[in-house]
Amino acid sequence: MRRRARPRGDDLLGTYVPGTSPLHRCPLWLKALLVLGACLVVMTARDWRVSLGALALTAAAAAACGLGVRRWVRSLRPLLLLVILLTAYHLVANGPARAADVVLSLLAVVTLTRLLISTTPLPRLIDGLVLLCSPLRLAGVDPERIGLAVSLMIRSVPWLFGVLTSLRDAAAARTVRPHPVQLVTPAVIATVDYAHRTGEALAARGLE
Amino acid sequence: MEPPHRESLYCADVTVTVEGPRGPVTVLEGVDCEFTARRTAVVGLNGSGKSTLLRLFNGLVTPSSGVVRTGNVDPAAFPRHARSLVGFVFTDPASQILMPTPLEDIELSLRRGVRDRAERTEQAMAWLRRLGLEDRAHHSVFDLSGGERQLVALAAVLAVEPRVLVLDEPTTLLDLRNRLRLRQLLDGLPQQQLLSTHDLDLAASADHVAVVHEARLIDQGPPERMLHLYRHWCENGFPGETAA
Amino acid sequence: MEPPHRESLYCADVTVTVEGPRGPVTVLEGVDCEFTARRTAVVGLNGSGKSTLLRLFNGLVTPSSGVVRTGNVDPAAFPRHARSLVGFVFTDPASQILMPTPLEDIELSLRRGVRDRAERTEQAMAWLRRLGLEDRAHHSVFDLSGGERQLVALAAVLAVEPRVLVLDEPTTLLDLRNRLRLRQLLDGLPQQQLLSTHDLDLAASADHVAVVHEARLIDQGPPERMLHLYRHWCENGFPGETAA
Amino acid sequence: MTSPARETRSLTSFDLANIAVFAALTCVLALAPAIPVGAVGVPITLQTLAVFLTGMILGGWRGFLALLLYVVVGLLGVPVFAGFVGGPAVLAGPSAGYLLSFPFAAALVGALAHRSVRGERVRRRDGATSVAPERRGGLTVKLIGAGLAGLVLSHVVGTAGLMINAGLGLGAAVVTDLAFVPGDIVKVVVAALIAVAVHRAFPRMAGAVL
Ligand SMILES: Nc1ncnc2c1ncn2[C@@H]1O[C@H](COP(=O)(O)OP(=O)(O)OP(=O)(O)O)[C@@H](O)[C@H]1O
Ligand SMILES: Nc1ncnc2c1ncn2[C@@H]1O[C@H](COP(=O)(O)OP(=O)(O)OP(=O)(O)O)[C@@H](O)[C@H]1O
Ligand SMILES: O=C(O)CCCC[C@@H]1SC[C@@H]2NC(=O)N[C@@H]21
Ligand SMILES: [Mg+2]
Ligand SMILES: [Mg+2]
Repeated sequence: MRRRARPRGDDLLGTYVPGTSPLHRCPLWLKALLVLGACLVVMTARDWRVSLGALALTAAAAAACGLGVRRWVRSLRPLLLLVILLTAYHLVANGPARAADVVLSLLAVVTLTRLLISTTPLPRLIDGLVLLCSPLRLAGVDPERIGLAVSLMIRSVPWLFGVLTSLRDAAAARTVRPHPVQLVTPAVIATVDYAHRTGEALAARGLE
Repeated sequence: MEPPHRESLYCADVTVTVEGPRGPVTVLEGVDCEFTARRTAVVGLNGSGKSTLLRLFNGLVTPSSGVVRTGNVDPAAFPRHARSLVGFVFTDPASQILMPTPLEDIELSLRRGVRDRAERTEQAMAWLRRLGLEDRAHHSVFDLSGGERQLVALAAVLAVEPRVLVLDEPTTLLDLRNRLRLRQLLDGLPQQQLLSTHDLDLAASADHVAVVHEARLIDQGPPERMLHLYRHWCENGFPGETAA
Repeated sequence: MEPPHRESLYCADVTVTVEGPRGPVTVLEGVDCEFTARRTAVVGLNGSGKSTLLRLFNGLVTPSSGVVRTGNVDPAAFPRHARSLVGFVFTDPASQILMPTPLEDIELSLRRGVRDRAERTEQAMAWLRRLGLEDRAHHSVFDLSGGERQLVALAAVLAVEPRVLVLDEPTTLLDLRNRLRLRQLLDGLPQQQLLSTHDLDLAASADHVAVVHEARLIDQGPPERMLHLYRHWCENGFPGETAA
Repeated sequence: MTSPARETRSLTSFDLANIAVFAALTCVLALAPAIPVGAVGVPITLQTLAVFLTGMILGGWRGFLALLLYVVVGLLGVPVFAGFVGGPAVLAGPSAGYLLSFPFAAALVGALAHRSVRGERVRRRDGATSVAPERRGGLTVKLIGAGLAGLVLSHVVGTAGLMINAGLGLGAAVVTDLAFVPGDIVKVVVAALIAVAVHRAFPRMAGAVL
């Protein structure tokens, strides 16, 4: 309901950008393997040059796919504070090489996953996940339900990022000024209400 | 056009009681009805029980006593079956749209029925085209206007091709122009429709009108007479009340 | 009755641009206005910019360029000050109610003004009684019907007794009787009122009407003329459009 | 509205929605800036607040599934762990123990918490669903107890993870872990206070009334 909430975290995990680039057309399993492999390399190789290389490659690929690099950079803004904290901490504790490695590999992993998410429509990702989970059928679990749960979860993240802001607006609108801490409980209550409405919508659409 | 198929939406002596903070609250009491008209409108004051009545038919609310039938199905016992017959549209479309973009949302509805992925996308686009929304297919639902969102919610429900449409105040958030557009769209649909509304123009377009008051279905009949009575009661007090 | 005090709600060449996923979106453009009437109504299609215009006056939205004044206060620079003048009622009551029960929610509004706890409860109950909700005081707000919730949200704002009331579609979820009752209530309030609405009867009760279309304030004036024009535009296309 | 109360293990759409939303809540709290402490690089995060809240609100079974969903999605590569990390590589990292403990901690907290909520209602015997205002204090204390049980569980497993993955000795691992305890105790208390309010607003959350 809180639709006015234009959530800052809206684009944090990335959303699909329609296109026809090679990456858009590449089969999901291949893309996923490439991205996952690259992430593993970046995270296990404790070398900032590897991370920098991966980051540069990802940026180049994003540009080649017409994803608008500027929008990407903007969407990484919520990471800024974290990057500063991490840099400061590792500079002092472990020296510049380690600091560069930590920060660059963080950015590389985030952008790599965003590359996958931006070039694959969410339903395709879910299809892939459902396929991956299909052995679970043997254990009596319906993989379609897992897919549904994951897509609902991804849909809920931006809403949750907006909820505190919209509650602050709500309080401001009636000229009361609760302490931010006082808004935490209403925020969780609103979250449960949101979950209820989602549940009703699921039931009403026969998606059980 | 295919011959319109009608289901009977039937209640016999239905009472719904819920736990309130100071003991039980009766939300519906002794409701008897059988809605078979092509379009039935339910009108009544705030909190009279309209939404609760509508929710009975797809098992979102279960009766404390009495019998409910959607077609031949008991929705309390077989909610899935009832929900496959009945598509439910909420007042607030934002809480009904489950996916980030309209296309994905309609594909979600089609998942069960259409296994092939390309085919699914094709059909979802066809639904969006039918409602004039194809150029919004990949927009974030946050960026749609209220009217567009209501249409997407409706498309997602229509995509599962239910026999009956139940709509809870479908026009309240809409402007005059979108209200007219939605009316036209509903007029063109083959499905039987049951709706609750405070929009008396929309209610007047129904074939049958039921009035709910203080948890009871107090009267039903042809729209002209019922809406006249309802207006009169709103202004001069309902039966058994002194004037407001 | 005290002499009604009027604030000027003033905009000069106001433009509001927000970041959409596909680049910047202009939500309001070159708006000039000065609302000083006792009741001003803003009408327009879904997504035309009504809510955004209303939100300017308590600093919930800040202009990208241009000047906004609430009384003499710049709400972008002094949002607290502006908000102590203006009470704002949202369309969607669920996003305005902060406490689990109606009584607690209204008590929250009274916190600052009324120190004594018993006295606060007393006054909160009085507000609920005024809106006919005393028997819902202890219910969970999530169990209330849509209309009941809208009335609670309104009561919570009235309880702080602001100088100016800004109401974003205050009657959308209300039944005919509550709509009439709300009108009476608003008529009886000393406050200056600015409201947006799709309910043209409510708009007709205003002293001044402004029409917003595609981010621009395209016309304003006395209600009869404006509403006639607006209806005409809804049916036959707005200026510069071909017929819908 | 009348969300069907559940006692069985079959998941309704309400359960599914709650699980998904609380998994998302965990993501959001994990992505709130994490404060790195200590040499091994396990940060102070709000994830444990999410674990306690999820358990206290959803109960054991749904709480378990919510956190399981969160962990699995993260392991699959979506960057939802502290510091925007994702992928199976975290299983080799120092915080693996904590992450793997989350679903079980939520299950433990949830099972204990929902027992208390239901017990609180049976005691009143007047059939009303909401937690009586005069008994709120008692319930808060019980929920804090449930939360502390989950805290112990996750810290024990977390410490084991530190020993295995970061190569710390028992003593060093315990010292590292102890740095998180004061913060986590505060989170338990906060979660309990919030959960009591939630159970008042949603009286049917903890299942049928007896
Ligand atoms: N679970 C519940 N617990 C307590 N009260 C409830 C519950 N569900 C509904 N009610 C009450 O039952 C009454 C009927 O609610 P319902 O939503 O059906 O009304 P409505 O006719 O749709 O009203 P509106 O026009 O405002 O939407 C309301 O007074 C509401 O407060
Ligand atoms: N923060 C935002 N980000 C992106 N788009 C926005 C934002 N705020 C408003 N908009 C868009 O601006 C337009 C105007 O919005 P607004 O809410 O003011 O319309 P409205 O006239 O109140 O419509 P309604 O009658 O449906 O309430 C809409 O198309 C909306 O999607
Ligand atoms: O990498 C992750 O996402 C997991 C981080 C785990 C942090 C643990 S959880 C228990 C303890 N309390 C904290 O605040 N941080 C640690
Ligand atoms: Mg209703
Ligand atoms: Mg609006």
